[in-house]
Amino acid sequence: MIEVTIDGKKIEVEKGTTALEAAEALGIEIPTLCYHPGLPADGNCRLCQVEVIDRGRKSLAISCMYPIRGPVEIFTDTEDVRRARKFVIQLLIARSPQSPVLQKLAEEYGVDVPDERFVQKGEVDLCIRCGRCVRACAELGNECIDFVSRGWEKEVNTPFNEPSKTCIGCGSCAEVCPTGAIVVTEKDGTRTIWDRTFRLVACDACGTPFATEEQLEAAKPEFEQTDTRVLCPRCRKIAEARTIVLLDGAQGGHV
Amino acid sequence: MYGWTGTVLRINLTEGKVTKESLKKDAAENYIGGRGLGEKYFMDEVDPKVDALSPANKLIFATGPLTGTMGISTGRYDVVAKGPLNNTLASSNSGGYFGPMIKYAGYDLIIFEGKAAKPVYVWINNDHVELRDASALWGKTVYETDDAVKAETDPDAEIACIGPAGENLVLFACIMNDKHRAAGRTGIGAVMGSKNLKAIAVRGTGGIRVADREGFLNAVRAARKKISDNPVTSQGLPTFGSNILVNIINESGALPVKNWRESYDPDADRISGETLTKNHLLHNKGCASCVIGCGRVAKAKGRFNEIGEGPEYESAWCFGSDCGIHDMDAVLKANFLCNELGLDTISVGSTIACAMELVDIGALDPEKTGYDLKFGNADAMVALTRATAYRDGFGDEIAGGSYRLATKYGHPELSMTVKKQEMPAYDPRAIQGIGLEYATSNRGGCHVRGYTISPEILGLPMKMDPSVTEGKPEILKVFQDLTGALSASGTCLFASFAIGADEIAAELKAATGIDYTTEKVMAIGERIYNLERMFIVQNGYSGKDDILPPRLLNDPIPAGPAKGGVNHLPEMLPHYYEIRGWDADGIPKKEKLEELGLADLA
Amino acid sequence: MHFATIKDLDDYRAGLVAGESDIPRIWVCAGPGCLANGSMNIYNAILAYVDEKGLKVDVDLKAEATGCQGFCERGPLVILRLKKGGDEVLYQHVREKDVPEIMERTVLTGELVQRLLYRDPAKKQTISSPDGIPFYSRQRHVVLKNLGRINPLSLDDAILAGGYAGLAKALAMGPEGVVKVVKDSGLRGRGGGGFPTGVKWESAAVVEAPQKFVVVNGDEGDPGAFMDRAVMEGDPHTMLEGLAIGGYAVGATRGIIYVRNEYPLAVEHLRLAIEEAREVGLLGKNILGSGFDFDIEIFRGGGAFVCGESTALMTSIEGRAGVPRVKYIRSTEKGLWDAPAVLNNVETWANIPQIVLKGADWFKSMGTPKSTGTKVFSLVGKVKNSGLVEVPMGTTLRTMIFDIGGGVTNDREFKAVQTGGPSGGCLPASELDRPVDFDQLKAAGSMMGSGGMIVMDDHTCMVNVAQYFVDFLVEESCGKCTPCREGLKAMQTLLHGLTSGKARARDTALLKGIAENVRDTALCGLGKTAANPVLSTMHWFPEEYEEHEKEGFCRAGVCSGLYALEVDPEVCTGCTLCEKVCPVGAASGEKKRPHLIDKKTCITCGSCLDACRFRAIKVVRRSE
Amino acid sequence: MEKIESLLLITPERCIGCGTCELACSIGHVGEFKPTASNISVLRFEAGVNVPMTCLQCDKPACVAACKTSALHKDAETGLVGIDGARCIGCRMCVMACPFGNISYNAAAKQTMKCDQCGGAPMCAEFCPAKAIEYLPADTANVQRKKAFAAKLAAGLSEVNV
Repeated sequence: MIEVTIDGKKIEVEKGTTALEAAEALGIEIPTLCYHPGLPADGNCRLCQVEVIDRGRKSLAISCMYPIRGPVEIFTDTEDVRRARKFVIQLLIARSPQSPVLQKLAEEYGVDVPDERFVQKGEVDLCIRCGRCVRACAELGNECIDFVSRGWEKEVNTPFNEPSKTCIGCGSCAEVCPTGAIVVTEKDGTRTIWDRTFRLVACDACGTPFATEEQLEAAKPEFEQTDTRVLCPRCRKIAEARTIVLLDGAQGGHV
Repeated sequence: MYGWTGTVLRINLTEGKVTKESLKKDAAENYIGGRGLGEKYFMDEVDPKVDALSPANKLIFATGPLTGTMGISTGRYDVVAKGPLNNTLASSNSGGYFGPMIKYAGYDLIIFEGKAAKPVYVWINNDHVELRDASALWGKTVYETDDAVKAETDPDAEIACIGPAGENLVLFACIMNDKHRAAGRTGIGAVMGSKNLKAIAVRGTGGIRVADREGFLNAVRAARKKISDNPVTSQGLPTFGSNILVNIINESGALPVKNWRESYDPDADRISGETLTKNHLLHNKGCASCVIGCGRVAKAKGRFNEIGEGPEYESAWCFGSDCGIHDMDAVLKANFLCNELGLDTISVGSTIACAMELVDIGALDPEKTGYDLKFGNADAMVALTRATAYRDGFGDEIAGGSYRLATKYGHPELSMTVKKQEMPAYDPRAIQGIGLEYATSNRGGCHVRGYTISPEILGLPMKMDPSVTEGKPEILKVFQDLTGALSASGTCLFASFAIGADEIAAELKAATGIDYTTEKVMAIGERIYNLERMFIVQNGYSGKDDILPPRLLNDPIPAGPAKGGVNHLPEMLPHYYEIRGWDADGIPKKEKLEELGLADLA
Repeated sequence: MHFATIKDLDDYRAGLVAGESDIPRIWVCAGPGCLANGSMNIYNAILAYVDEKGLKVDVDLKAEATGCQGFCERGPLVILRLKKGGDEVLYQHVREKDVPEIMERTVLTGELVQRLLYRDPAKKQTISSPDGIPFYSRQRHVVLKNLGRINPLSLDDAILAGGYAGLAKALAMGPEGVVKVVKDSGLRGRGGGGFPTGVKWESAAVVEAPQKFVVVNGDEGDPGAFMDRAVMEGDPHTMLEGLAIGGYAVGATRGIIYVRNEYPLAVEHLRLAIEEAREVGLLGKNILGSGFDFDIEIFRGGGAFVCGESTALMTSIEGRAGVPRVKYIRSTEKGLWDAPAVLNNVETWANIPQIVLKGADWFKSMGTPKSTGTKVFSLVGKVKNSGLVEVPMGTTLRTMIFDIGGGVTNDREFKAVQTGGPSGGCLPASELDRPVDFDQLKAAGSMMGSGGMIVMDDHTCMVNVAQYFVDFLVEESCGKCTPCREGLKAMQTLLHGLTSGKARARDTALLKGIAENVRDTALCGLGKTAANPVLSTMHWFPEEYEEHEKEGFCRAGVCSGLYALEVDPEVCTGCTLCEKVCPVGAASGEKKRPHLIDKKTCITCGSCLDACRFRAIKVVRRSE
Repeated sequence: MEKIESLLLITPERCIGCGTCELACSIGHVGEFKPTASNISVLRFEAGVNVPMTCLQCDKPACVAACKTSALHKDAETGLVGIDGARCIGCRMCVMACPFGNISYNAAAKQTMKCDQCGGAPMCAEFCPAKAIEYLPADTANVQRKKAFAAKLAAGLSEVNV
């Protein structure tokens, strides 16, 4: 265990704990965008900067990835930290001025309206290229989306901008997106994401469309139900409860 | 808002228009919800003299701030409308899961106005509200309607609907919800039918916030302790249901038999809760958030062979002893039919009993009825119950209730009603206080406005001698006021066997964040009661109508434990008026109304 | 042939030395510059001449195509040595048709072809020996010692030149001994970071891991830089040897060379060299009987500039898009596939064999105390002798540009030199006497980088230069982190505003703020240094920014529309050249009379400015 | 399951279908009375039979196997299948995988929801008026009861070790 000081508060952490984790443990909030605890950290948005003093040397560090390996001192709200965060917010909001998440951060950090010369013109682009979607998809083993192009042109898309063949339509990409840039629509028993429309499998019991065929296929290795019908979670619950009811000799109609 | 959702849903059936409006906060604070708030809205919006079956009448589904919470048995809601049976302000209370679902969908009140051009049902899916064609549902039973509407909307929706009885404007038709739960009495099912509104389907996925979560949970914990310490709520009702009363009331000599000719039934045990539990009960059942579980899922055996819910004590009595019947299967079947067709069991059973007496005394020719209406004929009773809902043959005459029936055949004194509504199963000749309740109840013969049976028979919260009149006006007022507040909050009346205004106030305070006290809650109950009184006063009711059938005042009980008893209403009524602050004609005095903030009704 | 022991190798080398005959040798430069100018044709012509004339019978001769000989400005280059130990002759600007004359006169009769010799501009006399040419004489070749002197495809040539002797010595020293000598030598990473190589090795050596890697960064991406390419193409074995020594020192059994795909010749030469080394047992199992197993594979990169960044390079090797990653944990702990990896650039690895062989003190005898040894630069831009240059650390910019480089092209005024590639900085004339080493360049706001050195004359706009590099970096940024992706774009917007006269008040200050923030917050080395061109030009040439911002004036006459041109009648000779090159007919005048430029017609394309040999055309403010 | 101190036991025969457990669960977890946010559901059947269904804390949980981000894990100490909500990426594979439908995903709150036994004081058990849900010491008799209940459910399944 290593004792570190964050904003003057002491905490003992295990070696390798990130500055962000240690701060969170102390209840100190650090803003993040690209960081997601369930995904490998990537450190690309640069918002979660903190100041680290390691053996007298002061530097800015990305708290989501900075591993505590010695008794360092960390400050989460110095002038340099605020300047760095402000800069990042300034850049991001120029790209996505319509993003409520960024607007909120901008307000919090006192970021002015960006110079209109830097503001992206044309269509609304809420994507901040943080890659949480890409990492989530990769984590699921699907790897249907990735960054294409580089630099300013960089964006997330499916290979060749065509509907992905490996996508299972689970929507994790949209779920983890911090700015709501990824749109999933459900309509008439279909789900559309990344230009691919999935037919939703209807529950054999209640008829509610509830999942894509690909999602169910992906989950298959984990269980096999003797009830050969494809059931939505709610009807699975009913079916399982019914087995008890039937075993107990009562009638099985669900109210 | 906490407790309340803060939104009122208004549906104009004539125009097919749906609007949402903010709940009037003052009204909510002063009338709480349910019966109280629904009546306040009704009184503010509707001319009391309205024809109950005209489009100008309104139908208000009203929940309380505790409805849908984990308060003590808070799965209740009320339906408020002017009742066609007797032109009183009907506030019919029901349980099940429908009321809470209205809250989860985001509404405190649903107000129906006007009349749809053709049969419709309403689909309320959270924010989304639509009127749908119900032509195909018209004529269907409650069970069929419930299934069909769920299939068309959402299997997790809760349904309130009318059966054929409501469609056919039977004057004591109920609104049924969850198939087996009835908002009964005074004919609000007919009001719904008159509006061409077949059903209401609600699906709500929202939640109810409370102001003080820990305070609320602690209030619930304290109240639950009282429930579990009380033998009625912790043992009697869960084990035997309300039908536990058959034997208790019979042993008190207060079980009306054969249209109240007698008050003791030697064979009563055959229709008792004990018998039901032993031979017919499949499972007991609770409404939403119920801590008691008095509901009965039971099976009618033999020739009926059907599973359904019930009977409550009143139903067992009216289809049983009151008709001279001791066939539990028939009682169950008649009860199931009432659920399925949307009828009020007390009124239909009592009216059939009245018809049987009319036949018995020769005033009514049984040939003309098409039924062998002898006391004790179970099959005739069952068949006539069904026919009533469809106004089929003689059923059409039953459908108007016993007052109209008995009057038609020249013997109005044989209608065991107060203000044209059939009285429930406690003989006031044996139990004085309940007589005062029947006589003064603002919606006519009714036991659930001030259930004095609790002290007079069950000894809760203290034992009172049923045969004396002393103290009865006082206790009745307390019970009437408490019941008003209880219903307004969304709490089940049965909880009041164990808890009172203290507990309701504590739950309301924690739920709403408003500083409700015992006194404030009781004052609200009184306000509600006086509001209702002013409604019927404006409909021409007065002290002369606070009366019991002459049989109860004049004919001593012929046999049984309470042999010789008559009700001494005249001894109690003036004192009751006095403590109510009403004048000698039973009309609230101006000062009382002012005190209660009802000056505008004076 | 298989070297089972160190002695086998030594014996073989001794045999080669003994067998070296006294025949004339010809080295034809096949470096990139000379190749482009047809050096292979020259080489083939020599071989054909020998065949045709039957010289092989009369005169035994060895002609070889070699790696870059460095003096690219004068290519194609051919070096001849008529007998063992004899003087060398350098012929410059050789063309194919010169071959018969060279063969007949020089090879057969020993006569010099005067017109092909280097002519000293100062002394106006020819110099035949390469050692006598200032371009070479001021250099010190350590890394480049074999370049131009051996056939890169010949293992024998390499062994003869001492190849693999360092490896043999290292294997006898033991890993700790090797780490020690490298550490003691003070060698610092030649890729640009300048991190002490021995320290890096040591940190990898102490890590316990089932698998470690040594990696060569051969992803030379700076515009105009070709040092690493020259070494890989011209002397592959030295680098392989260095890598094997490194592997031995840190305990790695696998070496990976990451070469950008644009270097097919380097890949080919390395591939052949690896095969040959493997064949004779200098790679593979139990090298020279030491028990050390080591092999090398080549990984061809996609050519993204960012892949020169160490973490991006490793990500790329792992088979993913070459994007940098945050490295709070050193690569020597968790680098490639989470295994410890020592990554050094080509030049660093190429230094190793000699350090092992000659010792730390020898290496420290060159350079400055904190930057030991030599450094290879590719000297390009407006410099007379552009080419590959290796000098001891601490050599001044002036020496490199004026002594070795021969000064500014056309003798125009020196304005700045950009060191360190796109992420480096521009230094002005006042910095010319600054000794060049890691720390000195950093102190001046620039950096060593991998050794790019671009000389600029007075007809260079520093704002435009910054814009050029930022444009390049906007293109090459991987786009991963916000500051680099979005910040560079913002900087680009402002720079284009400045160079097109659309700047607003305080834009320079705004640009500076963004640049500093990008420097402080970007994720990788590329991003952190991306602002350097802007910051260094702003530091040394603030007046140019000010003029661009406030006056819309470009004093260098580069930014179109931001200046006017005038002819200085005192200087103009009336040569009419300006009139000839002007595309719009704005320049006119009588022959041998001062010309005039009509400012209204002039589109400030700058053609006349470049064309005028007398510097008679002046850049002036548009208002003047 | 050797270290586990108490068990959540369900006796469907006793359930009166009041749904108090759902309300207790939701007030405990989301601070509102909101059955749709509850981790326990009462399934009501004809003839008055009700079955409260909640996570069985399986020994070999399918949901954990399906979770790619380790947001779900089987706690050896408590025997519970726990959620680290922050790690959840909303893929819903656990929802697809649970054979009992006992784990759900709240898209609005971006949260996977399942029973956590309220950290050792399950509110559903505290407030169940019918003792259909109990939280009792993990003695032999109660372990048997839990196994019997699980076995009934398992009758509808194969390859799931509950």
